Amino acid sequence: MSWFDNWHLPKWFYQMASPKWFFDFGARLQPWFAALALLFIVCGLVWGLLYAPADYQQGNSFRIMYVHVPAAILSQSIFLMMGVTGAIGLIWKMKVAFMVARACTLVGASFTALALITGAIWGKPTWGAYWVWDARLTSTLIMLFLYTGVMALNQAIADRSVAGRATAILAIIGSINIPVIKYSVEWWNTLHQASTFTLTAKPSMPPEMYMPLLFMVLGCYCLCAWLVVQGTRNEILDQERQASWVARYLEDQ
Amino acid sequence: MYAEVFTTMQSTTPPTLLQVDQLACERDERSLFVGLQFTVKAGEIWHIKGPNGAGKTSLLRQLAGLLPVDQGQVSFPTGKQLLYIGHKLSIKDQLSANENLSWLTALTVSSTENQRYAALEKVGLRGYEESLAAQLSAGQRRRIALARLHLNPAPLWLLDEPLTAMDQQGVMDEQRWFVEHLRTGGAIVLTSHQDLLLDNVKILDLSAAVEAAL
Amino acid sequence: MYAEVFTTMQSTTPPTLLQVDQLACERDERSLFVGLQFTVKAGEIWHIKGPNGAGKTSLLRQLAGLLPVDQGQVSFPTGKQLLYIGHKLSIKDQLSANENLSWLTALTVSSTENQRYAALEKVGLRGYEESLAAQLSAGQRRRIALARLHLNPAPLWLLDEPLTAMDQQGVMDEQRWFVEHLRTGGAIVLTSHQDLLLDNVKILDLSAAVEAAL
Amino acid sequence: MMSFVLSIIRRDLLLVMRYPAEMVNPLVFFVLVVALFPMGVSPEAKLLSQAAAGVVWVAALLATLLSLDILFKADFADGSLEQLLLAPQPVWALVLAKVVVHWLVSGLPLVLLSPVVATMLFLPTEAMPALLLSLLVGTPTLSLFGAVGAALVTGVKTGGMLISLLVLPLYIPVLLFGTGAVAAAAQGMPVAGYLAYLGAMLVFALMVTPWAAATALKIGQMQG
Amino acid sequence: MMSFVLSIIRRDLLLVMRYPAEMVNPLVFFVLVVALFPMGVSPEAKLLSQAAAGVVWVAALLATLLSLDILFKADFADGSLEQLLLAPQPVWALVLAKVVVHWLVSGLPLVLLSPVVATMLFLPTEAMPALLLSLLVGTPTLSLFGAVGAALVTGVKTGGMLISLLVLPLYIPVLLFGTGAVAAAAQGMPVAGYLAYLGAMLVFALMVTPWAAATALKIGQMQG
Ligand code: HEM
Ligand SMILES: Nc1ncnc2c1ncn2[C@@H]1O[C@H](COP(=O)(O)OP(=O)(O)OP(=O)(O)O)[C@@H](O)[C@H]1O
Ligand SMILES: Nc1ncnc2c1ncn2[C@@H]1O[C@H](COP(=O)(O)OP(=O)(O)OP(=O)(O)O)[C@@H](O)[C@H]1O
Ligand SMILES: [Mg+2]
Ligand SMILES: [Mg+2]
Repeated sequence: MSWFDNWHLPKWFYQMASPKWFFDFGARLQPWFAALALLFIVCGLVWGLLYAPADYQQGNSFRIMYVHVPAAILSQSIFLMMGVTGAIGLIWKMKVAFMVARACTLVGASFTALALITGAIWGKPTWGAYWVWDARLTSTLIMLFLYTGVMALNQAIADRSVAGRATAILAIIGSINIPVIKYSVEWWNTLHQASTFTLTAKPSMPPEMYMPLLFMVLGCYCLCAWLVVQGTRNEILDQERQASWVARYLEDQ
Repeated sequence: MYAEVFTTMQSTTPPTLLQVDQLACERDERSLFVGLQFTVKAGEIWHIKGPNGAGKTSLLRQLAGLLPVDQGQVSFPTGKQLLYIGHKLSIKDQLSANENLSWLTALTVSSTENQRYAALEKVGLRGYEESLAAQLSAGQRRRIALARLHLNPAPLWLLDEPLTAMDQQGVMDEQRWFVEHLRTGGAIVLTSHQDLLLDNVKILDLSAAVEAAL
Repeated sequence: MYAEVFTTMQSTTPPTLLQVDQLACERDERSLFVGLQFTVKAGEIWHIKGPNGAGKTSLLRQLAGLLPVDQGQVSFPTGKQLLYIGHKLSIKDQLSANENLSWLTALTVSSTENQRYAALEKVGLRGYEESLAAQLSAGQRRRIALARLHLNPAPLWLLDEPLTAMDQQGVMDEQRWFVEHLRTGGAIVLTSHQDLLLDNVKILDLSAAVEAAL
Repeated sequence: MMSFVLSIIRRDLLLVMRYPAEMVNPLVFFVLVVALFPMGVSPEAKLLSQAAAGVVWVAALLATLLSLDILFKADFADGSLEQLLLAPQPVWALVLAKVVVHWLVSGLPLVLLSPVVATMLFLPTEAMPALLLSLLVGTPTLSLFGAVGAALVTGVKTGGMLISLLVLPLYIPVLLFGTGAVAAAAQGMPVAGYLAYLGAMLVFALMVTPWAAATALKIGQMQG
Repeated sequence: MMSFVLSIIRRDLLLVMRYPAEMVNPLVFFVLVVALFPMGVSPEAKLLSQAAAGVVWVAALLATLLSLDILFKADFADGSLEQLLLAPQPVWALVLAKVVVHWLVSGLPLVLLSPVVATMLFLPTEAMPALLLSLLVGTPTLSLFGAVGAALVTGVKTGGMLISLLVLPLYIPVLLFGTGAVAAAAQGMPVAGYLAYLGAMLVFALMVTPWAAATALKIGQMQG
């Protein structure tokens, strides 16, 4: 990988490689993420749950969408993020990148589980079953397995730096496979199952229903950013605990 | 048991802990030794010698009951209470030194955390009590196994090359533990390619027995 | 490669096979040594000493490239051609001595059956060439690994406790092989808790380096 | 002896806890096999609902089978088994301790999760209690028979596949009665008879297998 | 380098030959899983014939999965892997050699036996060539992806289950295209498209996995 050594990347990129820099910078970012997340999520929830009109077919049960859809979207974005940070860590030998990837794992798995649970709850009134073997559902389930695999591997390897690199490989292979999995599942489903149950293609929602959803998605992105930064900072404290600045920081607390 | 052995020590002749009669060993159709005959009394240390492949490990395993005895007899007049530490140390990588010692000891007696910490300190593992065994060096792992010597009340020790992997200080310390054990009425049968620095070591040379087997 | 080293030997200064600069090792947040600095020239034998847990194995693995080097540098001016034999012997239980030697040698050069039989004879395994490794004693298994010394052309040997499990005759023989290797322009870095009986052994005491690390 | 059994159980649970992945793995494998079925065969609700009980039982059986490795393999490799056999306690007590841990780690979680996966395969609701009960009584039997297989292959260098071969035939009666119970329940017929058979098999296994596994372990030791 | 690869292949095949059980095991497991299905689910010919392709593919997948242990585990435990990594040859060549052996030992026999077991499940005759071809192209992909999982878990003390978790999600596309091909053939539709997808996946796996597995092996070594 020596040809990477000659690349000149922006200064902040190298700064980010330092755990201390990331720790401090993250601390400055976090209030912004928290504020934005709170703002968007409160607006989105209040608007979506209280003011948006009830669906003419589903009644009020559709409101679970305001949790379900952001969770589903984030579960995929975070996996991608995990793969990308893992690759960065491997290529530029950046410890912090592995820590970010590790922080992503738990957050991503939680959002995936949330998407599955809310989807299942929603499925009962709309489809009459908690679960059907639909393409989207199945690929989400597989993604949860991928997350579980990453977490299990992380746990099974005691040495943090080894674990970080090993999971990075898995995350990379997993990310390039996600399109393949998604595609194959979709193709499989349409072949076998004509139209017993299908998610209605993008419902043309009225803006009163659509805007809160947008707010929720943005809010969840901010929330997730806050969670990942927080997770990374905890990870930094844990892994750098013998560094003098950590001791000083912990004393100040 | 331990106390009993100790009191009998006071009488004129020390009790016999292990009696070997006409023992032979054959592995894979190669005869290793025949007609081995010796008696291990309390207070004695036996050093089994012989070149590589002579059958030292095989003999120890026969004594411990881990290898079948086809010819001859192995008996324990005062009961079979022994501690065997072989080539494989029975150390679990995922457990800490203290946890490993805990379960290994629990096979015969119960031990308290304090006792185990004291034993680990004796074998020079102070500060490593809660380190995972996977993260210890070869010698440190062996020391965990040897810490059992300080917690197990069995009078008869069967030790297969207990001096390997130990540093020079460790080799000296270990022999001091041996002396201590002999003084309290124990007995030891061990193999080693290094000579012991103790007095009154009884030597059992398997190369002689091998000659006989040929 | 071998021949090349040999010819350079004829000149006044022997070539440098291994150069270690400011090497440090940290395991699990414990610093083992810092600022190690030494140069291994053809014809030299280095004995790494230190108590259990000093970092001898870690150092050898760093030299071999099996453990990452975070600080300092390890370089091989004449190319990285080395033979590493560690605690784990890489012996397959299901293969015979000869078969084991065959694949282990094939990693660098090819060898004929005759050459392998000769090597096995040198290490005292005559008659055991076709015995499965599972059926050999601890010392005999180590001897299979050591037979590689007679077949591998790498000038630099990194040996982790090569004297353990060997009988007394074996320990002497092995040191004779070392001398032979040094004479033909090779170099050796080894660890051992026993003292070597050779002249001109360079000692690297890790306990000193450990002091520095604290 | 009780304290010996407890100390082994404690040690093994500790080993599992140290890497909880070990515990979650059989479970995830169970879910994966169940999930493979609709993907491989057909996602149609009707067909799935028909096959549900069988698929769940086969998945449980395979998950148990593949986790048998944790019983004795590691203990043999690092020499712990020697020490356990040298201990003054009877070997069958050791086997029982090992089986208890195995069931707690692989069997029980799987029983608890079975309603979820059965729902995903559209198992009729009225058959659910029968599935749960049959798994609850059946999985310990699987662990017990498995212990005999695991004991027989200690010391054998070949991977974990030989064990499947030895154990699967013993598992088939359990599978048949287990799925039979669920099928009966789905058709509204009484299931007590099937459960009684499963119970009888459990009792039989409890009586025979600790002895058999203990003997196998002692024999296997002699190879070392 | 070719001679390095060949010497590894020869050694590994020799190891397998020494205990042929190793070779027969994945095969037996394959047959057993297929046999469990009619027992657990239903012996009806119609249902079986419908499910046949899926069941055979799932069984093949599981058999491959469970034989992944032989790839690197033993070599890591006895230190052989260290020596292989120290050899001057590139590590991906080692991975390829290992994969070739794995496929020869687990994949190929299974492909050859598949017509027999498929007949036992009443797979329509016209779908047989599609089954054979899809397995022939698909199983090497399984071995390749499996090698990445096996490399990732070398040195990990937990049993062989973790590997299933890592690898099974990656296997799903292969399963879907494989069964898709057979289903299409059974309905008299063209299968070339499916096989092309399977082929593309094989090429993709050949390009990516040796690198990934080699990197994983080198990383795993650092734990030693
Ligand atoms: C366990 C069950 C379910 C799972 C795993 C699931 C998963 C997903 C996923 C992966 C997405 C895609 C997010 C994206 O755009 O990237 C999604 C979106 C969506 N889901 Fe679900 N879903 C489930 C159940 C349901 C149910 C029952 C409904 C309602 C009928 C539903 C309605 C929607 C809607 C409306 C969207 C947004 C569609 C769009 O704008 O693209 N989902 N879900
Ligand atoms: N895999 C590991 N992970 C973390 N720490 C380790 C690991 N292996 C060894 N250590 C630590 O590194 C230190 C040095 O170990 P090393 O094996 O290098 O010692 P050594 O000098 O070879 O000792 P010995 O004489 O006992 O073989 C020890 O204190 C040990 O606790
Ligand atoms: N499992 C086995 N099966 C068959 N033969 C064996 C087995 N183990 C050892 N042997 C043979 O028995 C003989 C004695 O082996 P043993 O291990 O007792 O020797 P040892 O005296 O302990 O040697 P070392 O000094 O090398 O440890 C050897 O020649 C060996 O070939
Ligand atoms: Mg021996
Ligand atoms: Mg060492």
